[in-house]
Amino acid sequence: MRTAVIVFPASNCDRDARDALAKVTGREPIMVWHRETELPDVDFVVIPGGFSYGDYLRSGAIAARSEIMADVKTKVEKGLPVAGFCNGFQVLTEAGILPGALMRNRSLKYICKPQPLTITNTKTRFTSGFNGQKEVVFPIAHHDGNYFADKKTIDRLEKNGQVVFRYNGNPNGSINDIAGITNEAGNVLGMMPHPERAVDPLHGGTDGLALFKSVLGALQ
Amino acid sequence: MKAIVYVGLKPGVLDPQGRTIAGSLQNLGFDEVKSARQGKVIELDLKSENAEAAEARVTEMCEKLLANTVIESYRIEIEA
Amino acid sequence: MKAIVYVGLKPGVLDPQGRTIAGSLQNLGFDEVKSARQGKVIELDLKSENAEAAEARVTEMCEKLLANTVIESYRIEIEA
Amino acid sequence: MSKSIKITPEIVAEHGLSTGEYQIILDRLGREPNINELGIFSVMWSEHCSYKSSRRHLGKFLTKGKRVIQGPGENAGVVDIDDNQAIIFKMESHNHPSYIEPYQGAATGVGGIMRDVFTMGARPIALMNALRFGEPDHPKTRSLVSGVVAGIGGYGNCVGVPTVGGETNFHKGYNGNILVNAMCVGLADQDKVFYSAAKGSGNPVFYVGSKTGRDGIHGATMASAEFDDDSDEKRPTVQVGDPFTEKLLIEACMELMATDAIIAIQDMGAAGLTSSSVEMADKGGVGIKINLDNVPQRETDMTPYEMMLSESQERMLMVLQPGKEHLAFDIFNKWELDVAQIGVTTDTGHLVLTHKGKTVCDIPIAPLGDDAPNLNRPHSATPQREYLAPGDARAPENWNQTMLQIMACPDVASKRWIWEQYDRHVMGDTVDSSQSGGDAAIVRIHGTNKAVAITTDCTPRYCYADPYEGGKQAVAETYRNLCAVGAEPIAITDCLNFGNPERPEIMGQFVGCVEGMNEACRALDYPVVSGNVSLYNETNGVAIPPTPAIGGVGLIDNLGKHATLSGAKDGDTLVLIGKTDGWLGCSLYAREVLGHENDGVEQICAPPPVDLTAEKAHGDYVRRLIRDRRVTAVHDCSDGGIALAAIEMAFSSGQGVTLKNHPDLPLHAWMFGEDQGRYILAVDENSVNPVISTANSKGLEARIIGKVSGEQVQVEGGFNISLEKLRETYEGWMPEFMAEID
Ligand SMILES: Nc1ncnc2c1ncn2[C@@H]1O[C@H](COP(=O)(O)OP(=O)(O)O)[C@@H](O)[C@H]1O
Ligand SMILES: [Mg+2]
Repeated sequence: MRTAVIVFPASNCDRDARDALAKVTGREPIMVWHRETELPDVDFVVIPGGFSYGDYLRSGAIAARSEIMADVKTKVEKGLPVAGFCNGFQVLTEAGILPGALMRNRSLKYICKPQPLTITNTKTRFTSGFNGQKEVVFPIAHHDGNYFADKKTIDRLEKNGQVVFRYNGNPNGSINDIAGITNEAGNVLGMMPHPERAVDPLHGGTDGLALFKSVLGALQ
Repeated sequence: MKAIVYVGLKPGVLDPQGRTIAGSLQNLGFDEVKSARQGKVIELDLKSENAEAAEARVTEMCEKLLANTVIESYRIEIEA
Repeated sequence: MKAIVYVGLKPGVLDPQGRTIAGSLQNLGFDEVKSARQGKVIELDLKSENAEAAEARVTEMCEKLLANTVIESYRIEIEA
Repeated sequence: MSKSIKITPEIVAEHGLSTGEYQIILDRLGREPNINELGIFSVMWSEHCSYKSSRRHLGKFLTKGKRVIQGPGENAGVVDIDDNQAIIFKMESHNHPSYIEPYQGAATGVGGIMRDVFTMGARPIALMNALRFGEPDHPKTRSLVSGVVAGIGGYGNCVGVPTVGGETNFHKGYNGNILVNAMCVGLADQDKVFYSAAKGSGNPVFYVGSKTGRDGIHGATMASAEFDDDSDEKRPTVQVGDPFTEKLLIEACMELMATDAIIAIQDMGAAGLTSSSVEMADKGGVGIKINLDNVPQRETDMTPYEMMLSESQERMLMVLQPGKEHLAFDIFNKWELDVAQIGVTTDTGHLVLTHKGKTVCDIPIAPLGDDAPNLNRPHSATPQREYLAPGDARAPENWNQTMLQIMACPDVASKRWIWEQYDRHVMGDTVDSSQSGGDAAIVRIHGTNKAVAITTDCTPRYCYADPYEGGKQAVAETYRNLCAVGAEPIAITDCLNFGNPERPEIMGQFVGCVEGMNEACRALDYPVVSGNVSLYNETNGVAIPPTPAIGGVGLIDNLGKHATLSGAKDGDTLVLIGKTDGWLGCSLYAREVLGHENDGVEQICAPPPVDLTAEKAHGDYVRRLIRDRRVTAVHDCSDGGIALAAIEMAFSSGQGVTLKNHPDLPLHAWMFGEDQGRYILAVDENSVNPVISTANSKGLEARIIGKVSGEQVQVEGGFNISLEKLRETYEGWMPEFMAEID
């Protein structure tokens, strides 16, 4: 599987994403600078976590308007699998690729901790490799993870099975405990928790590996 | 020319910051506070000469970047 | 009664957000943007009846909580 | 401020210069300085830059060792961790700014210490913070805690460097002067370490990073001035941090450092452009000429004085190889940072500044460093405290209640509320952090099986009671914390926080602590490689407790062979290494339960002495046991003695513990005594005999003190509390305390 990681100014989980992808695919991903106008020919793109543009104005807002995101949008429509973790999720909602918005955590505080999650849809291309495992622990580390969308959107997400991850013990105020969603076509995943920080026993857990393996499996 | 853009959460969108501010004010003894909402003001210094044209451009800036219209609404003031 | 509080960085204080916003607008082709500053608006819904008394109280709220007077200044508007 | 300002005695005094110091300036220049020159002398000779009260004492430190590549004197210390890799680290205070504006003060403290590290070519890989706040009931404490923690997180999280540990104390002695000490650890290749000596004349001087504004003008002198009730008026000097720019600056500097363009580089810290240019030129033995018109400016009409003294953040000064200028322009433009050639190195030995076509400063550089005051301030030793015999200390009336009281005391209670606001995992190499409550944080060296262990420690109440023993203890505790995870202790950095050095008793505390620290460094072969001094931490004549915060760094050469406090298994035996006399003087028990610090009846006793020979032997032995995989968990015994150490191990492993009592000691002295140099080991049944007999054969004391089992933590004739209740108490205090502003 050929993969790419998009790098914005002050993306800071780009290396974590690169290492996770390299570990699962056996190939170094291509690091794509935000000024590029076209994605390389890859099978899977990760928009990493971090503080693109310092989270200034709104988290993910400025990165979402970058040159490269225009091409991401085009390729997403053609079915390219894309996942955004943490700031990557914020970028995807700001770019209008995923519905809703990520607002300030209910506590108004940044929160970093291992977070238990329930996989609420195991049939997506991002979760099919969990082999029936329903509960996972991924670290969370964010200030703006409070998922919001209007009622109609939420109902639609729920009905379509687009809610893929839910928090066990809501850390940030997200509606319906939503931690991660896909787009309607199912090729784009956005989630606040960090699966790429759970791929090495030294991270305290390796639940994240199955997510990347799912994508790999879905492609084969 | 100056433009002032006010960006606030749409009605119906829960505002954690506003809620906390109201709570803290009440805690400090400001019992008269019923509720609070927090928004942003962005002041732009523009090279433009024409107020009307400027307003159209700033509207475009809001739609493209300054406001997230999923959750926010905005209002523009142009100062000569 | 409503009070609107505008909180902004004092002149001369670095405003990294404003600077980044200006840069981003320019990148998006809004070349007329010379600079931007970002501030906050806090809208308070108050039980108060008397505008003058309310203003005094809101000033106190600003000093105690709403503004960080080390780096920020504020302005209050009372709406009946 | 115009150049024609007349230099009056008042202006000289406002610049913090004594008449004697001013006379030296007159002698060296052979004329009156202008205002720019006066400002430059003033900041260079301030306490902050010149270390005038502390310099002669710091000179005594052990600064060399087998792994030391660069000791004090550069932006940060550099140590060898094999394989051509180096660890570069330093700790620094941002106390006064954090008291005035907690969020920005703490944030810019973190930014500043990171720049000290990456300016030497190291990518920052870990941050730590040592915090001291006033008593919880003080009206300012909550908002200071909230602001400082948010500021540290806000900066470090954004830059993407994990904040992996720290320490937090609350004490009335810090009511008017909190301490915010930040430490940064970075990783470099040994052949890619950068220094600040601007060798060679005719080389271009480059400015990169953010533009210069009027931030923090006089910050350096402010940081050296005692607070009084008018401090509010000094407020506009606070700087605002921009972590986004810092992150770009790191990436851009790393990119340029990968080329061969840089001759010397230095961050602009306190006293900004002045200290960076003067220090670089001084070390390189050259002069420097700067055209201030080329300095990127954020404000209009900035004067030379303002530009030279501004403390705007996120800026660096570099001297480049002639002909390589384009590399700097390309890279910094790519990262959308300011970059400008502002000057050139010269062979005149002078600092020459021009502005709008005029020379606005022309002074020899050497006197700025060489003639900086080096005071021998009078110091009087702290009187010895009385020894408290174990039998003379009251036993608890209600053991369970006493134990819970200790668990909930602010210095002991969990700091989860703090460290959950820090990204502890970014960069993917955090092996152990605050999350486990462990002794030292462990951060893997990326792509290897090695790791660095990092800890910060200081017990100010010991330093207050006996500066010498307290200084020794602070160093020894970091050593112990590193050994407890199986790391070879390499070196320390320090942040020496004290009151007003013009008072002999405060200076006595300083000298006592430094001598104690040095004694420990020498005995443990554990040198000082960097550090920082923060004086005048006092308000209205009341000084903080002497607080020499120590940051220790060690190397774990094989991550398969390290330990934490979490691994204890049901059925493991607890073995105590080290001798226990039941030393309760100056203990947490004495303060919290016996009330030895209560106003009006203060009866603080002598703190536990540190036997440095035993310290070293115990450390060596524990490390060997870890390497030989003889232990499942290790924890050092510090505040709160055996009782607290055992409970912390129980929390971390999720297993209860049953402790034995001691045949010869009163139970409370056994449980709460703070005798030094001790470790508790959790040992698998089969290893107990070899662990004890080998210790005995080395002449070390090792004794079985209990067993890992059940859901309770208990000691016969003492407390018996469920792990759950203990945890609830331990976790409960801080969230409840902070709830009022949450
Ligand atoms: N300000 C802080 N920032 C990060 N971690 C902290 C802070 N204060 C305390 N901690 C963490 O809480 C745990 C307990 O601290 P402490 O009691 O000082 O440990 P010890 O006495 O074992 O050195 C440690 O893991 C420490 O890293
Ligand atoms: Mg400690």
